[in-house]
Amino acid sequence: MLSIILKLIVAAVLAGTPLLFGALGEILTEKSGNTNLGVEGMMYMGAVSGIAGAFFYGKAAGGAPVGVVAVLIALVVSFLIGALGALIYAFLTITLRANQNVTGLTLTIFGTGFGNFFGDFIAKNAGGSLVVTDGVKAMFKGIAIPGLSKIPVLGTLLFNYNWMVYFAVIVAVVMAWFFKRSRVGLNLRAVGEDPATADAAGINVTRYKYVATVVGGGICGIGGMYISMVSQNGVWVFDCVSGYGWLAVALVIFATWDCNRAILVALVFGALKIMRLYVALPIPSQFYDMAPYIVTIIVLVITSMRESREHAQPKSCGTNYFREER
Amino acid sequence: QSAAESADSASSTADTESTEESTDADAESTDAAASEGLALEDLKVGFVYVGDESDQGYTYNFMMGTDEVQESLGLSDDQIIEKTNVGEDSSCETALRELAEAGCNIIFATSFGFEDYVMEVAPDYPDVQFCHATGYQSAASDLANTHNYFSSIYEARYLSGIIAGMKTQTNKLGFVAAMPYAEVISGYTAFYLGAKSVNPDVQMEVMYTNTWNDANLEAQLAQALIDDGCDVLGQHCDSAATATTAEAAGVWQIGYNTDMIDKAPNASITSARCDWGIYPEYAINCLLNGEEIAKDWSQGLVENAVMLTAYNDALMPEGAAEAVETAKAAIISGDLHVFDTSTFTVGGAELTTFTNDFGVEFVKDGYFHEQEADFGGSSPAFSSIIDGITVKE
Amino acid sequence: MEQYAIEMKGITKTFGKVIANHDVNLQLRKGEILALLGENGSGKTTLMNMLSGIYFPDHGSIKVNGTEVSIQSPKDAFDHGIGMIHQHFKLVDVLTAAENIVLGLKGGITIDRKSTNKKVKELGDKYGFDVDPAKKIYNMAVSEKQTVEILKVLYRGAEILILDEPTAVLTPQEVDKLFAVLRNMKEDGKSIIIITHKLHEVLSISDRVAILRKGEYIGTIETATANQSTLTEMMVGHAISLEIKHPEVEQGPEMLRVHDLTCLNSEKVKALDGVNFSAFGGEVLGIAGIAGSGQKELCEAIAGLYPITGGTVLFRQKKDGVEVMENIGGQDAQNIHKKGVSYVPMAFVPEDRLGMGLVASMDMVDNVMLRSYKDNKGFFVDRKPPKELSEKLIKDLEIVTPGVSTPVRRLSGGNVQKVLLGREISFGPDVLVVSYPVRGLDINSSYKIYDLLNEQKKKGVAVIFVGEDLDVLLEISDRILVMCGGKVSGIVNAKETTKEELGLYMIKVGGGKEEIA
Amino acid sequence: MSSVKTEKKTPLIRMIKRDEITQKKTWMIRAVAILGALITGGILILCLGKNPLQAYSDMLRGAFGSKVLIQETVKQAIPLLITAIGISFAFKMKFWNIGAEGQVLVGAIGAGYWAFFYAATLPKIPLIILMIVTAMLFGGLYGLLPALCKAKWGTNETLFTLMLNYIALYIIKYLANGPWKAAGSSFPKMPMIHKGVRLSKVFGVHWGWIIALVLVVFASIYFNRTKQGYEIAVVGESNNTARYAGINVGKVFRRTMFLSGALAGIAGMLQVAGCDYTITERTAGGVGFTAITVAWLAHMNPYGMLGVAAFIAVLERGCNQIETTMAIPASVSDLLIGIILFFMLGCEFFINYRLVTRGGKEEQNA
Ligand SMILES: Nc1ncnc2c1ncn2[C@@H]1O[C@H](COP(=O)(O)OP(=O)(O)OP(=O)(O)O)[C@@H](O)[C@H]1O
Ligand SMILES: Nc1ncnc2c1ncn2[C@@H]1O[C@H](COP(=O)(O)OP(=O)(O)OP(=O)(O)O)[C@@H](O)[C@H]1O
Ligand SMILES: [Mg+2]
Ligand SMILES: [Mg+2]
Repeated sequence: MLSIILKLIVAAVLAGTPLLFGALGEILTEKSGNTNLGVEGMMYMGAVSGIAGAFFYGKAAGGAPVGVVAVLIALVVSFLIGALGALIYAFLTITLRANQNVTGLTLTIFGTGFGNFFGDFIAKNAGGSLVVTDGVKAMFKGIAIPGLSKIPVLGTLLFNYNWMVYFAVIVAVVMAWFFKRSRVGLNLRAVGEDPATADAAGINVTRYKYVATVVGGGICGIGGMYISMVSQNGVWVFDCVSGYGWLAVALVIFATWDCNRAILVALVFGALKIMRLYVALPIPSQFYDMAPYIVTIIVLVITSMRESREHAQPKSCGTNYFREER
Repeated sequence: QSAAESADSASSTADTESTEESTDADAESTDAAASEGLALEDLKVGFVYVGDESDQGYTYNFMMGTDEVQESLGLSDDQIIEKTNVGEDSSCETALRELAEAGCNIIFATSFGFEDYVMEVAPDYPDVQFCHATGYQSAASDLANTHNYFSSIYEARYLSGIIAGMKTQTNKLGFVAAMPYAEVISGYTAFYLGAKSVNPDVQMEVMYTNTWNDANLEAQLAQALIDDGCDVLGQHCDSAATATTAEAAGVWQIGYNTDMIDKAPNASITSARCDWGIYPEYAINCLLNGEEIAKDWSQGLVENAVMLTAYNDALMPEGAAEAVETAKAAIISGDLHVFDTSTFTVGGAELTTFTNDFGVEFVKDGYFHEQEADFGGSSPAFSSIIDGITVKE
Repeated sequence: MEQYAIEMKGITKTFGKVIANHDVNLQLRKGEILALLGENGSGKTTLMNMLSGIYFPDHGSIKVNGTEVSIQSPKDAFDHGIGMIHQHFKLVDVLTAAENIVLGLKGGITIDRKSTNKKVKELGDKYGFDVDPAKKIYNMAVSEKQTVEILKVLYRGAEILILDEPTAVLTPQEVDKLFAVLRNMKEDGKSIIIITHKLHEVLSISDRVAILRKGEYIGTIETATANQSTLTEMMVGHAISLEIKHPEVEQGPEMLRVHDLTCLNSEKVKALDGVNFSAFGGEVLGIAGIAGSGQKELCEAIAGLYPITGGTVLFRQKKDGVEVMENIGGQDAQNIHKKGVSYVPMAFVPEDRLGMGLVASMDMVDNVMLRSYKDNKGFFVDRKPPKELSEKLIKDLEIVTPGVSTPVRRLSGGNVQKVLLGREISFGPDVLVVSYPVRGLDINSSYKIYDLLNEQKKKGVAVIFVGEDLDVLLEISDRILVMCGGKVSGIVNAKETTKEELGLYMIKVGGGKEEIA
Repeated sequence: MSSVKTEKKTPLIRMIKRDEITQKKTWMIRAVAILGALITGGILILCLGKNPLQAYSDMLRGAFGSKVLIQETVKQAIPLLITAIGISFAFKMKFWNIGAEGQVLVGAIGAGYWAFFYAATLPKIPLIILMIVTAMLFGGLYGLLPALCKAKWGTNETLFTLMLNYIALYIIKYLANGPWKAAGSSFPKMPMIHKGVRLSKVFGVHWGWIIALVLVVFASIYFNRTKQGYEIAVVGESNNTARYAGINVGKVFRRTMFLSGALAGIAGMLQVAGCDYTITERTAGGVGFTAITVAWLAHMNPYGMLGVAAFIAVLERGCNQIETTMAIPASVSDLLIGIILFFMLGCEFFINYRLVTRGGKEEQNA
């Protein structure tokens, strides 16, 4: 029994991590007052570019690619391309003031096409498959942290994951600190709550919105890279993001825009995703699949009932800011 | 090419306008055409696919078959129209009509969900032959121009099971299955029976994704099976996620549809594969020779319609290749039946009877007559869960 | 040549077709308080917004301390030592006072909340403000918010302060406090521009007065040489009488009786507590009180917009040919309104004109229709009657607008108020409730509004006038009801009372006459 | 005080809100945007080694090449248009309903119930009426749910409706796997509806297109001429004003969202009875999302939506065509559609604002 629970938790962590990245990216974006529904698209963009980066590096390095370099390349490239997707969104919504929801939906279409197209294209040119080398694959496997991983139970539970899991948690903790303690984080929150006020306080609203949205997109891109490098073990698989981006949007709500809470909630969502594979309950699998969305709605309704001003979506989300508007 | 195509659509416009008046005349001439046969240059072939080659699996495999046919029959590019990414909804009906309007004499629809729309469209185009892969409705319908076909993939599955049975060290196989229905069940049962034939202690665990294509879920499912102690995984779903997950976990995998060795060189041993070039070639030849196309067509090892892809030699267990050859020969000679009822039990008892919705009895002469024209047609029918297989839902 | 703190030359700014400022010159001396005066829409806010970096001028130059500068954003303005307190507060609700104050400032990577709170507190003490730096803005009253606004500017070390109608939302006591602070700051060497429509405030606080009219710069005079009528004349362009008329009308029947009215606000605290009074035809009943004493709730409760937890609101109505007082309290606005047109003629001009009384983006016809569209039988609306009424209002009330199909958002504040008041009066109500009807309006417009109200009174309407300016209340009202903390602290005869007495009622919870006397 | 910049400089480009713009200029801007999109997309196609001109002409041919193809295009536009009209009801009220996808699906379920179980027992006309009514009811109730919560607690409707889409999808999967599974095959899918329940064709397309056109006129009248339409506009602008005017805001939320969902439900019913003849998880197939774009690009004007829905249907059909004729992968058509929509979204800016460059020269277009 214990071992099943352990395995369930481990699997939940692995399934929850890409959601956590996506959610963190979206939280950052929404904190600047932009609701970017293009998470799915940006994750696709990151997924394909991360693997492509590692792949081309592996090819360029010939027989002996350095794992760490490949990791860095995958990380940086997926971040940049995810950010590129967000940049399109940012340009349209911030500079050109296009509707946020519609632009986000379009970005999803675009990003999905982008991911599948380039994945396919590179695979074809590589003779059928887009696969990174064994050395690179190994870099994305669990790392048994020396010493700690041997602790019974806790070792499996905490110290045997791939580096991206720890990275996601670090990003979450850093972001939580950033919003709570840092000056720039405070300014960003002001931008998301009330851009006119932030503007009058001398904050460059446009720049903040751009940076937050674009970096947020980059983080989503990293989440996509997790899918191609970890979930799919370094092989490009057609349609691989398969709705994780939308689940990440749900997670943002469930986490009530709080990065620390997002860690926990990602675990819960991850567990809901894989639960039926480990614990057989006599309910149709569709109800398992539905659970995250139902839970999210419940959380959404409860937070609105409580009229919480602080655990809610930043107020200016959905509206674009123009200084001379009145 | 562009000129040719504009000519096509010009003619299709003309066709459309004249369809209504000419239907009767065409119907009369059908019989004549059947006996005379069709000139090769008048042939036009349509294909409807659920995806495109990007899926690197199901549709990709079909498209490889199409290329084979084109080459072997020497068809020009504009004699073949391929409709890709057609949904299993009204867009399928659209695609079928478009192909018929574009002058196709024969149309192949390659996904299960297309069948209802094939049956929908076929009456409107009696002189166009509609061939549907994996379906079952043609024989029972009164539509002479519809046909069902499938490959006896269970035979290849059986062979691949032999390798799995010899490879496993935990005596526990895992199977990543898409949907809980006959095509899938028949496939994994054959796989298991192959394993059991060489390893009587072997057990198998099956889980369903309940969808054809969700790479992440497939990977998670595979991992759950591995977590449960399975060390050789089989699969029936679209992506290579099972293979790559097996590789990451250091266990082995046997694929479906396409060779997955390049994606998981340290895990994938071989794949069971259909050759989708054989049937279209057969059906087209019937058309050209003025012969009837069979209502139900299913071919297997004998005709090379199913096979195992190249082995990953480094991973092949000792003696497996030989065992496979022996079994293959026995199946071809008819000495070995995959669903030999003496080799398995269902709920502790031997399977003595199995009837489908149309009352056809499948169990006869000591074995289950899977995919035989006389017994329920070309589509897989075996859907019992046999002992030794645990389905985790 | 004198070096000014600010020198604006030839400033022009247009919005679409509107010329908000045309060739305006303005000079602010160092260490002075300059009042900026002008009718509504004369371009005061626009001009100041160009100093604070909200807008960028089309033409003209700005010099700060003698150097020509380009102010493209609020940040540029801060860099030049200019800070502005806007007409509408610019504070982030979910942040604390201190967080709002340090917002956008340079500094360390993190914010040391303890030390900033301390610094804010010290700054407040220095100028005599009482603030809780850790309090969230959404928990604050209006005057507290304004304090935070001022501290925000001071904290940034602004040498030049601009205050846009800071007194509009304050009680007289709070205004006095604010002015004391402003004088303190002036002593400190800061230069201040203040915008206000209240002439007595201009005269009491400023050193000089600059006047704008219709976007044009008229001139600047020393306050010492000015009085109310000279200022008005410069503003409006011709002399006008500054006396509020008070027509004597015989008191009519009781039109409205509020009995024991009690309401809870969203925090379940009593916003109104056992309110009792009557309003009679042919009188103006003024309502005074410190901001937030329950005036808003009272008006909305009478109008059926605020849930009532106890008590009754009785209107005079005809029933079977007999006039009776009918209870419609506790029913929602819709029910009141359903009766309203044919049954309970009551009109309400809410404090928030464009946020409650009107739909900013709709044209005059659709706005006039707002209260009457339900009268039309059936499923459809009929735009003909409201169109005719709109045209009539434009003519009768001299509303300045390009036409009936111009969105009311584009009208000036005074004209917006005329549209609203005009619509409400057009029903021929028995009871007319007006809430801060001249807030933000210039003298000229204000007097037009007073005239309109007096006309209603003459027609025998019971006018309930909620206002903040005690001088005005004393002049226009027949009786004045004073509210304090959700209770009625006194009802006095306007002729027999003084500002001081009213002031005492305003701060005396539940005070009776004896206690005050 | 910090150093003071001495040189005077105006910003390089400033934007100014336009007061009004002529119809001609508006269309010019849109035309330029589409041209820009086509050029960008053309470069993409060129990179694939295909001829963009051929691709575009193939796209046109795919949408209009023959009577059948035109009928198909119309068929594709119907659910898009009806759903967009439904969405515009909510959007006019500034209620961001992005749950039309789910509302279409539950509408389909409502219609399917009668089609699957009563086709043999009831005559066609009452059956069709029952199907429409139930579809509207289901879609409407599904839209009502977030409206109730918004009216009562101010629950964020964007996120609520988004989540409901997925729930509807899994309900369909559940039905297909069990309760409503077709007999005759073990495959988890629903049966085809009886031939007798299917919508007959008018000019080669099921009569849903007539409903769609009627709804365009209906919506236009509803928005501009009726009390309820007026109430929607007031509520959309300011809840407070609506309350003041005696409009029950909650009721308008509920009524309008019910209508919005009900219209989406009609689209679902038409898909079941007129096109797919069954229900699958693809029955909505993204219509609910695309319709948002349609409604938005048309500024919620029903006649505009007619045009935009037609445009997008042409685009989708066209892309489908080049996937087939030019072996362009589906992913490229996604890219292409994405690019075109990006341009169309972006160009609205130049309709609302104009740019002034430092020299004082005004720019008209991107
Ligand atoms: N957004 C706008 N677009 C075009 N013209 C406008 C706009 N806003 C106002 N106007 C014009 O400006 C004139 C003056 O209006 P303005 O808004 O200045 O009044 P205001 O007195 O400043 O209002 P308030 O007192 O509420 O601040 C009006 O006659 C109107 O035509
Ligand atoms: N953002 C804007 N867009 C369009 N017009 C504007 C804008 N801001 C101001 N205006 C117009 O410019 C003119 C000057 O307005 P401004 O607000 O400066 O007047 P004001 O003197 O402050 O009036 P008030 O005393 O009512 O505050 C008005 O006609 C106003 O409507
Ligand atoms: Mg103003
Ligand atoms: Mg002003």
